[in-house]
Amino acid sequence: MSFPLLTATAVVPAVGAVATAAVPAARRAAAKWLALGFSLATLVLAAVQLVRFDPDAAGPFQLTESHAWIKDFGVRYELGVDGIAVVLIALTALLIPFVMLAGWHDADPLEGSSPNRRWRPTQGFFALILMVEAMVVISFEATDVFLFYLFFEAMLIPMYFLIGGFGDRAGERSEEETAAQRSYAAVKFLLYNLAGGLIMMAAVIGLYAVTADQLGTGTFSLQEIVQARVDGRLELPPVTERALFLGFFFAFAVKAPLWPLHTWLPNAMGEATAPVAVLITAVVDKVGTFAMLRFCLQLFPGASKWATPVIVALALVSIVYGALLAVGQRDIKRLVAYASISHFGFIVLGIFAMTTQGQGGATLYMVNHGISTAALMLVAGFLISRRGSRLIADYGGVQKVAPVLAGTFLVGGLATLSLPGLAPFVSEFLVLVGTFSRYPAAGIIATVGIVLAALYVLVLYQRTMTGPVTEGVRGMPDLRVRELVVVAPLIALLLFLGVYPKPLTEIIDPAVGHTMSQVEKSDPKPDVPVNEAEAAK
Amino acid sequence: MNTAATATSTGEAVQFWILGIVAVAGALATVLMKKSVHSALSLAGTMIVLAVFYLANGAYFLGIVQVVVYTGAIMMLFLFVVMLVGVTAADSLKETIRGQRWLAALCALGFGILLIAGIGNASLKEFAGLGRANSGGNVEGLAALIFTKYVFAFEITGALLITAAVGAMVLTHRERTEHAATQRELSERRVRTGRQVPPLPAPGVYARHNAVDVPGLLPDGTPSELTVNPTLRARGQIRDVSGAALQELAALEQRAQEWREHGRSEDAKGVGK
Amino acid sequence: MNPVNYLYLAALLFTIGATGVLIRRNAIVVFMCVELMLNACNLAFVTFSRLHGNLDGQIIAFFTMVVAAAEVVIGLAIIVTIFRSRHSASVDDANLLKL
Amino acid sequence: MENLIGLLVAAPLLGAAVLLCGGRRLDRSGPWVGTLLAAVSFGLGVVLFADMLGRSGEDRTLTTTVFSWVPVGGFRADVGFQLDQLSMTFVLLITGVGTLIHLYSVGYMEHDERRRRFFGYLNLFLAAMLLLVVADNYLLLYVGWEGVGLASYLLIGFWQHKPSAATAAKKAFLVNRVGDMGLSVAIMLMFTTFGTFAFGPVLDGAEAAGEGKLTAIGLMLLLAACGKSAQVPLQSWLGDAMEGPTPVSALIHAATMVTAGVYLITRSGAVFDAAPTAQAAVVTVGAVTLLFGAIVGCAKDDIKKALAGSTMSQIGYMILAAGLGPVGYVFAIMHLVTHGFFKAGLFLGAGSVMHGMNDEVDMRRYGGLRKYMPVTFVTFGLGYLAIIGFPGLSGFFSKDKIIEAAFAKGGTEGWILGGAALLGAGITAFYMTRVMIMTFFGEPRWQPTASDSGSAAGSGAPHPHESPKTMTVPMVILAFGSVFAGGLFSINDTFLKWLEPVTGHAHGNPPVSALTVTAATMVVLVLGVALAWARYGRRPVPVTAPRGSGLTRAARRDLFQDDFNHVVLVRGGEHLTRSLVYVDHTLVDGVVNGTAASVGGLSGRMRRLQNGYARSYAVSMFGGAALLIAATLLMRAV
Repeated sequence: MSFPLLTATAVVPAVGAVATAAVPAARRAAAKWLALGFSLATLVLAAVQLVRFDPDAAGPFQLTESHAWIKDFGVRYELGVDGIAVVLIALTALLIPFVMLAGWHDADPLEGSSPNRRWRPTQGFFALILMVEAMVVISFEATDVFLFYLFFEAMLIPMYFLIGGFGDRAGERSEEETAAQRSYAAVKFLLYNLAGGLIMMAAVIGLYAVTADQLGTGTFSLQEIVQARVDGRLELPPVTERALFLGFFFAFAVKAPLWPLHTWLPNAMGEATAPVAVLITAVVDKVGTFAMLRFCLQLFPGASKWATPVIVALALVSIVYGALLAVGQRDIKRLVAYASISHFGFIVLGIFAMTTQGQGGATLYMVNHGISTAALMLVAGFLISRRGSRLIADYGGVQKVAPVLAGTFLVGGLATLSLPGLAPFVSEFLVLVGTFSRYPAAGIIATVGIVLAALYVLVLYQRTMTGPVTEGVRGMPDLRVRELVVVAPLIALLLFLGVYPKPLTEIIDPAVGHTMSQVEKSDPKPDVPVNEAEAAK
Repeated sequence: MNTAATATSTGEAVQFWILGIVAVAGALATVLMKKSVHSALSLAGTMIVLAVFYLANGAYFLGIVQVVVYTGAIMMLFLFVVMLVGVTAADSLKETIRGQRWLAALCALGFGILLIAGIGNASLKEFAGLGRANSGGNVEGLAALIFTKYVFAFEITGALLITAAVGAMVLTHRERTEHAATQRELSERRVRTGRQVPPLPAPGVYARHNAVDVPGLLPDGTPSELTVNPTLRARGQIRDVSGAALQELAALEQRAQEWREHGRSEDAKGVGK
Repeated sequence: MNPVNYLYLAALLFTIGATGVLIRRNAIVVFMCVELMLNACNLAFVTFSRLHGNLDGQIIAFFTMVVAAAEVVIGLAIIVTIFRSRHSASVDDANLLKL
Repeated sequence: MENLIGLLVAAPLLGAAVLLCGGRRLDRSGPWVGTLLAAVSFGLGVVLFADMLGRSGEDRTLTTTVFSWVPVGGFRADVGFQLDQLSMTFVLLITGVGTLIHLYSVGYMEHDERRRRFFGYLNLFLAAMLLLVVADNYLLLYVGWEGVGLASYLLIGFWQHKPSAATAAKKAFLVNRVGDMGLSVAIMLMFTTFGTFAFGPVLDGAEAAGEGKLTAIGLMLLLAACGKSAQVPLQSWLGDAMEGPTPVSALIHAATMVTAGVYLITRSGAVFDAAPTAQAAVVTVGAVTLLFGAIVGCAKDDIKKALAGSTMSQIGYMILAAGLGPVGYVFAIMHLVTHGFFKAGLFLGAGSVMHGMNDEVDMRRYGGLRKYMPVTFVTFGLGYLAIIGFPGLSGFFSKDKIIEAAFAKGGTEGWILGGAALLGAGITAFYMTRVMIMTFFGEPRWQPTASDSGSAAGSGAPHPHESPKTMTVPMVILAFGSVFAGGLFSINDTFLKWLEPVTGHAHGNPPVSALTVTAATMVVLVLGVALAWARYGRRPVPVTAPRGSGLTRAARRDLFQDDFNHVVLVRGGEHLTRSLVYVDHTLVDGVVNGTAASVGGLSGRMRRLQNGYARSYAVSMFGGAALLIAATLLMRAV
């Protein structure tokens, strides 16, 4: 049997987490480098996946691994990646090292804090990040519903501690206040996602029951179920299918997050440190949208089609609503959070537009949004760490004292408003086109989101970076080498993917095609195809 | 025996009906007796009856074990603790939690009825006796099962027992934090505090009877509860010394006094003649 | 007579024991009632083994006894410790379950 | 040859990259690097032009596909270039004027410590603009379209420490975004209609699609054009855009970027020809804007804003022409080119004046400058004559043609449009004369004033002086252009022949002879000039602006269009967002918290049951057991 690449990709960071946690308190630096090393190793493995992955190969999943796990309940340890998963895994593995570098000093114990030999916040921070990475990776890989659910939920634990345990250094606010708000945010995050998860669990069990009822032996295996459905051995009655679909979708909608289940995100992203915020929005939340593509659509195509109008509506609301609230924010990080909500609206819209462009664009969007948000949020984090405040009003004229910081911030912002030439434009336009070709009205409404995006990004930039230099900003240092190392590659990547996204689209396309075939949808045909026009000519 | 019978021997029936009543009575007594000693004893009775039933049901080994281990060991352990805690302490059966008793009665009634009803509609007319199972001897049969099919469970229960023993030790063992005070230290403390400078009398010494639960008298004649064993004190099992003895003592001294004075006056008369 | 009667008896004893658990405050007596319930179960097991003609029921009864023994040892030890600390063997005095 | 097209775009792009990423060590050499690369790209343009002339009219179009950009399903977007006569014209205009203005900026910006970045932005703009005109499909055009928007954003807000500049930049980008929305919707419509958005198939297959679709596409394209070319109703940003350095105003907001809308409409001619409704909309917008801009231009005292108004109105002419269909395309482009020359010249002149006047922009503080800066005066004057359409100069030819074409539209429509165009010509003459007089004639009105502009060399009494060579030379060249371009183009219809293969041309038949139109134009022209002279030339101009008539005041405030935006969009938007924030916090979040609270209360009540007595727990256990038995029995019973 060949080398279990997928398992390795998930195991390496897990091992890394344990190893990092085990580093003694005194050897803080060692722990950091160790964690970084493991994350890089994961990156290498993810790269190998990307290389070994053959876009044109037949069959939905590749590099599959399958072992019996809990025989009595037909739970199998089944891993496999399609074009969508492999790209997202690559994104995750790529972002984690940057997150670590950006948060290099976030978890250092405060000066003057008692040198307790047991207390090892730094080790914990990096170990938790690695733990999250491991879980995210495996939930991208899992093709067994139960396995996926397991890690989809387990992810909450490290995230909870990352949000609740590590926040910005209190600036104007008192330590107690920050601590209180932080724990509030963490609990809110946990409760929302747990609620979603529990409902999903009910649906998972229901799925098992249905399969057991109809196939004789209950199973959680995605491929088996899909196969059975295709063969007609599995005939979900519409009501059941819709109930199960809603159960799954609810969990993913919370995670994504989709309006009106979004309110945990601004708190979480606002209170957590910038790297953790990136972890939330760029990595963890992607599991939600990804799962919509892989599970909702493939397991319950009928119900998906049934629910599409509502979901499209919700997505539109998310887009406009998130953007409007972003305009109204006074807190940099919350602003980015609401912007993300708007973007997730685009992703969901693309997924449920049920067109190749829409879903391909949505997948691409996940990647690009990950990178662009990471860029913007991390730079914002650097800014905040310098001034010790998250309020936009406390800034002004940064561009004068720290031009490079301002420049990178602007690029991140432009990516966020999806300027052509930067990566997000491609995906956003694909989503729009995909949506428009099926629901013209929705497509037009969504384009409003583009204008609003320009509004909040530029307002943010104008208030913080331009204008006369304010007190507290004066003498602010420009980006340091470490920070440049974090930002430069992200920006380079944004530019490259904006100009030449082909490598990604080539990998994504077949997978999307497969999903489409599962949903039994095909792109709407143009009413005056080119060839006819040329024939007429 | 026959493999599948429909009824048991009349003897067993008789035995069942008699002993069954005894068992139920014992059980009720266990629940209702005020003093825990009585409860314990009646429970023991019930257990022995059950042992007999085991035997009647062809569980010879269990029957013996029931007598030896349960009645012999466990119930004795119970009695032991009862003694430790207070043999004569009768706890009031007055209910303190509101509605507890009604609820209990209700539940018990419902439970019993349902259970019996369940057995009733599940009852089977004929039963396979233990003839074949016990053909090689009951003990051997059990042994064969225990050491083959249930060997793991058996091992685990062994571990459980050991754990239990250790646990009991840990729970009941009391660590002595400072060495016991020597007699010298005790006396010195008494002198320093100035109370009861002389050693206490043994209980019951001056009081004409040797019961260990009677407080001894201090030199000034007052009874001191300190002389009684702490355990008894803790249980409040101290026989109060009725004033009688003391009065007798007082009367004796009175008479002695009178006699002395009386004698002197007689002497004076005799010299005068 | 049908051995099922033994089952009826067992049910009866079990109920009585349970009632005792509910209405008695003295920990020791409560414990005895628990023992009573266990014994009732044993009786049922033994009867079952007779009804079905195999020894598994007796085995279970046997294990029940062992476990009961262990439980009694620990339980009594606990009672003694509680008695030491608060000079009472009443279960109601140990109402620290309430937060 | 095809590969040169790529280089054409790449050269300034490279410049931008080098200048923006290369650190301070480039501060000194930066400007020259930028200028050089602009020049290189101009050279390439010339080479391609020569090559194109070498071939016959029909197969002059060069096309090349560099690489496949976004292939997803049936959606194929390639990075491909198409260079035909239309693109060529723009390429030459952009690179040519661009290079000159780079040169000019070297002098204009030499005191600014951030000039390296300035030139980086300028190069970025050139690259984007070139991409816009040589793209062979709408999506790539869109990239250039937004690219120039970005460049203009960066350049308008170049003096970011000035809040006004930052605001203006933001405003420009936002208004443009609204236009871009139109463009993207148009592209989507094309994709759904034709399954592609490459120029070739779309324009060839246009007739095949229904008129309804084409009208929709046309209107969307018009919206885009309005945004980029500052046409009513999206014109409001252009005035504020004058916050940027003057060279920027000259290059982006006069010569090139703002004309992109005209390019778009001309390029999509096929669509519009098949959608009369859309065309009607286009001409309306054009006509309205040309009057609007002209009127605004009359009232502004800020020289740049006045010029901005005129730009608006001139582009109105172009849009009008483009909306007329094949009759007008050629003239639209022709006016575009000549306008590129003289308007850039005028702006550079204005810049040179400001340069000499400590960045004073208020024309009421100028006066009699002709003695102090002769070169500027002459070049500016030539540009002035050109724009008002003085016979023989560029503007005369191009504008005249447009007016004719407008009349040629025929029917009342024709009369209205023509009348508007004619009126516009008159007003143009008026306000340009006004500018001319207030700036260069009359008595000097400047006195010590604290000028609060960005790169000013301190305040104090300005002592006007002629600008350095690097600034005057471009002005001179542009002046030549603005004098002769029109003539060259019109001599036996060179320009028409040149463009016809691409845009096609149809000779309109005006209800009145061309001569009459010309005469009429002359009349209104003279009237306009005379009126201006009467008002500003004869009596001295008050330094502080008089209250003026209602129309004047309205015009000063951009005819209240901006106030409308402010009240309706900005205020309304603020209220909306604020209320939404409230809603999000109280309603959406409140529902969740409410449920949480109620659950808490419930559990608090449940807590009473936990009295801590083991026995009462035992009761519940026992009861539960009883219930279980009951349940099982029931199950078995049924």
